[in-house]
Amino acid sequence: MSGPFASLLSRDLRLAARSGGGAALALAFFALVATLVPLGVGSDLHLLSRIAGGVLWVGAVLAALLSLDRLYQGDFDDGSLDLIALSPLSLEQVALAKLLAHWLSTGLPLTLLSPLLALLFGLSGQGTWALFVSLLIGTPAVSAVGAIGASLTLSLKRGGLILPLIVLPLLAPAVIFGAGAVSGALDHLSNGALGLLSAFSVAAVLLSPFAAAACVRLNLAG
Amino acid sequence: MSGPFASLLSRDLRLAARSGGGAALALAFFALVATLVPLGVGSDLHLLSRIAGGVLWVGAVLAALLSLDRLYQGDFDDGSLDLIALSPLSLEQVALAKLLAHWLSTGLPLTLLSPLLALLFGLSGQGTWALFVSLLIGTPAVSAVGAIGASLTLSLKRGGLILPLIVLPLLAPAVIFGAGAVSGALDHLSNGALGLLSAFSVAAVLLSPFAAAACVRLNLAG
Amino acid sequence: MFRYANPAMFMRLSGALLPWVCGAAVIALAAGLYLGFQVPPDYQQGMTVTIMFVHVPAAIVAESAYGLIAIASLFSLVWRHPLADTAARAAAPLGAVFTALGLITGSLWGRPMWGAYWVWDARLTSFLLLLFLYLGYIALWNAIEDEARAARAAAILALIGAVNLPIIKFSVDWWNTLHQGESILSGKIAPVFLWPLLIMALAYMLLFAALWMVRIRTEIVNRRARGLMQRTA
Amino acid sequence: MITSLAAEKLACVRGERRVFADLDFHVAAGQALVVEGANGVGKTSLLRLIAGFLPPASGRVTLNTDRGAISDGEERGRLVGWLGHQDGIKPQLSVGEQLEFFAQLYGARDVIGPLLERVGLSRQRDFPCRYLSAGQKKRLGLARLIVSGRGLWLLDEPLAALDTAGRALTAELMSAHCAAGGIVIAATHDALGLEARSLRLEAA
Amino acid sequence: MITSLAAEKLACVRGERRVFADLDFHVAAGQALVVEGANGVGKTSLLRLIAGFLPPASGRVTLNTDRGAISDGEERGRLVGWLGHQDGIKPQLSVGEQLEFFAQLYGARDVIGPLLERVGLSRQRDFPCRYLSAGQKKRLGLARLIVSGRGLWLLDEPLAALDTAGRALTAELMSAHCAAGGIVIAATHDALGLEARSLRLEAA
Ligand code: HEM
Ligand SMILES: Nc1ncnc2c1ncn2[C@@H]1O[C@H](COP(=O)(O)OP(=O)(O)OP(=O)(O)O)[C@@H](O)[C@H]1O
Ligand SMILES: Nc1ncnc2c1ncn2[C@@H]1O[C@H](COP(=O)(O)OP(=O)(O)OP(=O)(O)O)[C@@H](O)[C@H]1O
Ligand SMILES: [Mg+2]
Ligand SMILES: [Mg+2]
Repeated sequence: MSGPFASLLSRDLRLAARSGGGAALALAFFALVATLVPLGVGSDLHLLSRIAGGVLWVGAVLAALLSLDRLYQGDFDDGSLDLIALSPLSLEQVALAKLLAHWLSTGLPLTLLSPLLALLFGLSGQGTWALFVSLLIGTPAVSAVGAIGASLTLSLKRGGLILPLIVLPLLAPAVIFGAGAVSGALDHLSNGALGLLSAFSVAAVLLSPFAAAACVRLNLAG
Repeated sequence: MSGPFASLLSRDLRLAARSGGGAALALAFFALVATLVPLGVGSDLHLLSRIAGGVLWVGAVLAALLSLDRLYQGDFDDGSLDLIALSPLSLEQVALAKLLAHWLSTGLPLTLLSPLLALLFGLSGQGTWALFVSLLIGTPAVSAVGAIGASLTLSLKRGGLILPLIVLPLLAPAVIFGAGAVSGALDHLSNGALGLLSAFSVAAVLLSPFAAAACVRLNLAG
Repeated sequence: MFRYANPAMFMRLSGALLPWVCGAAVIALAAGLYLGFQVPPDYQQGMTVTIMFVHVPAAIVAESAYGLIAIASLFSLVWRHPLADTAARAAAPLGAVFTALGLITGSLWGRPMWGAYWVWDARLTSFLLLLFLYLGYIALWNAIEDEARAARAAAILALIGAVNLPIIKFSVDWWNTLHQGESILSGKIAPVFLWPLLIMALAYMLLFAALWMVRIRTEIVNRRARGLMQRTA
Repeated sequence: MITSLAAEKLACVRGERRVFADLDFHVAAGQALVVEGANGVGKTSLLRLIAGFLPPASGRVTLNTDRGAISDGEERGRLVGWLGHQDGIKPQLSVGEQLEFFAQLYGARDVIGPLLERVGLSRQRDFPCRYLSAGQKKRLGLARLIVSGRGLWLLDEPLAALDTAGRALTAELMSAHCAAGGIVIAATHDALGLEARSLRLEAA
Repeated sequence: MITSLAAEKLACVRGERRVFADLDFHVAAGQALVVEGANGVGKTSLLRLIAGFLPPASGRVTLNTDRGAISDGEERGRLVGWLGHQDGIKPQLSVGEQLEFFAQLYGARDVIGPLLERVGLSRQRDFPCRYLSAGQKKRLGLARLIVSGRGLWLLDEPLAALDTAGRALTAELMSAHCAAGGIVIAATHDALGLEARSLRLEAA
């Protein structure tokens, strides 16, 4: 584990951790959103368990989104991206490393935290399991679609705001399938949501490095 | 309207608009969150109207938060803040101008959009009115508390990530009172939530410029 | 000079066509509206059925416009056709406006029909998401100042959106049928309603075409002006 | 009107590190001071200290004006014209907008047009700053410095990125500023092309 | 091994603006080329074009190596050592971490310690880059350039922010690189202190 790919991956993970927490922050944001919603909605556990899947999935997507605009922007602004582009890695490999780093520092921790938050919402064991599995399958898609958005908005000095506008509509299927899996589990239906989510996720992850690399190329030429 | 204060205010508004939409983007984010939640929670309007207050308040806070880390960070990173600090304005005035610019470009538009989103959630007329008023009163507090957080995290290169962590817990009262006002209106109770929210908001707005100025001073010395 | 060869041709062609398209649009619109207000009240919906004549065509044009943008984007990315970017860019705000029109007329119709301005029905929801796709696309165009770069970035986004749009639509259908379904009135439309509807659909398409051409023309002119300005700067 | 600037027993600590100590100097109105020294010796720190951003670890900076002596950092800042390392330029604004904003912020009544002419940017007036080259950005910084109308100029490597003509222009502007009774303190590794006293910082 | 670099009828367009056109030059292995010209004339653009970031509006750049001629921008980039305007330094990483990362990224086997010694940063090895002075950052950039082990050096104002010793060091490094059969192309407004051919860009 010391090739160029690994070194880029580990640097990105280290930077995520150094810029104040990395995983910890996405987690904290996720947990905060999950706490604020019951504060606003009220403490009726029956009601909460019914909205848990949806709210937690939306919360996870937003938490992952939060750190997305730093995926390329920082490296672009300070010239690191120039140097990375000249390295032996192809831009596709760079995009893959960054996708992976983002998932490892947000998607995965979010998934691991989700059972705890499910508890706060009074989600049943089956619902919790469905939430966990759907997040595990679905968060790579969030990182993948997000990475495209991040590379598209690269040359905008403060593109962070456009990012959600571009990314969230594209992620609607992930939310629908993910939350659908949870509600399916609650109603003891097997509705195929997980299968659809997997398909969406695989397609997104396969497509993303190419699209992102094309966008980065575009922006380096600017 | 051409003194230093007005010029800073109008520059910040212009920058918000130029970096891709300003108000429009916060609005879009708000609307997107409001759309994603039903996608996750399900289409039952009765259920949705019960969680509307909480979800929309949380959505508004998140939308406002999204542009917060740009409040000082951009000016700090490129050295503009040095130049602004040397201007005839005191740092407290600078903080007030920035607070105002943030509210005008996010809080106010979010408030104005809220009735439309209330419609999507099937909120009653009274609930809608309560949501509107509570946002009108409460969003300045969001900007004010957020401005403190933004100035605090200034010297962290990517402090934007820590920001929500600092700001969201401080904003829990706003969410509780705001959503409380909505649910009160739905149950035809007058629960004093709006009064508490107003007090919170006034205190936050009065305190914020001083706290923010102190943090900026600290960071310029770094 | 080669860069402007194609737009120049377009300017000439559209200049000749535009009056005719505009004229046809106005005539069709007038005829459609006239016929539309002539129809007998529907036994179920009363006079609100006339909303159909503004609603359905708007929805159809809104959906087609995104397809046009995607096709233009493909041309722009693969063949670097200089007109394609301009065409895609010009179509987006129109598409967004027609989408908004469909949403507004639909919800105005929904109030008397369903008793609510909005229900989370699959078709409505996917249409709302289409509006967001338009807005993101427009925002991206406006945010990137460098023309050429904005064009390519927007084209990539449009294509990704085009791939994802069917998935969104499909997932929303799937989502909604899991819960309760709203029954939109379906099926057989009587000829009295059909003819005005078809004429109105034609009118909307002509209207879209006319506005599209005008926007492309102004964009070409603006581009030339900007180019001149920058070259002298 | 500034009459002189004096530093007494000035010391600077950054982080845990003592950068310099026991620094004394005196600059009278109309004089220029060049701060020299190896990389990392504390030139930028000294300028930030004089501008009032950094509080001195010990000692003090006094700015004597016709309205009395000023020792408070923030008050001193009100008389400072700053040209730092970072350009302070917003990519989204046009060159003209950028300069107009600063003119208004500093309450200056200057006309923008002739100023842009002077620094060689008049053709770029409506150009977004994003597209400026490094030297063009520096020139915009010079225009901003003039528009600030301040008496005490603090310049951090003012010649970097400028071409020959730009360097001559900067020297000219500094001379004119001194001739008008202002003070110039510049940290640089280059010859400024200007009659100036020199302050050489040594590693502490 | 690079044998030479040739540009034929090179033209560069940025935005709608033609920056330069019909540029021809040829640099053989072991030679240095200094790119000069007024601010905004297109020096940085030329370097980005050679590095393969910017596609040329017309004409082409060919890099001749012992394995054949390379015209593709991205392929050419694999042989480029880059020292740009922007420092490419992460404030959160320490000097050592920063350099180690680049060494690994570029697949270099260099030892970090002696290199930091050479550019005068060995005492700062565990220092967060956030606290480096402008000149210290530039020195780190130089170390990174060496560690890249590339044959074609593209340097944008390599002397800016460096002190006298730093400038001498840079000249020495460039000479050594040329002597080892490398190519140096540097855009600068200063005297490089190096035997080099000069290419003067003129406004189009
Ligand atoms: C905000 C609310 C509404 C929205 C967003 C909406 C959207 C749409 C969309 C996207 C289409 C598809 C056009 C196409 O075929 O390509 C459509 C068609 C149609 N809508 Fe709506 N609609 C709304 C409300 C209504 C209401 C309340 C009614 C009447 C009860 C209605 C009646 C129809 C009819 C009759 C069609 C044509 C159906 C067909 O294609 O066979 N819509 N609408
Ligand atoms: N996207 C763009 N659109 C239009 N013009 C641009 C764009 N980007 C750069 N320019 C212009 O291109 C010219 C060349 O810029 P470049 O940075 O190459 O200059 P330079 O020779 O490096 O100048 P300096 O000596 O100041 O560093 C400048 O005049 C700049 O204003
Ligand atoms: N927060 C900090 N903690 C510790 N050391 C610091 C901190 N900030 C700066 N330094 C150190 O203080 C010293 C002075 O830095 P300064 O930027 O003033 O140098 P300089 O003389 O301007 O150098 P240059 O010629 O490279 O611009 C440097 O050695 C730097 O590493
Ligand atoms: Mg310095
Ligand atoms: Mg340059």
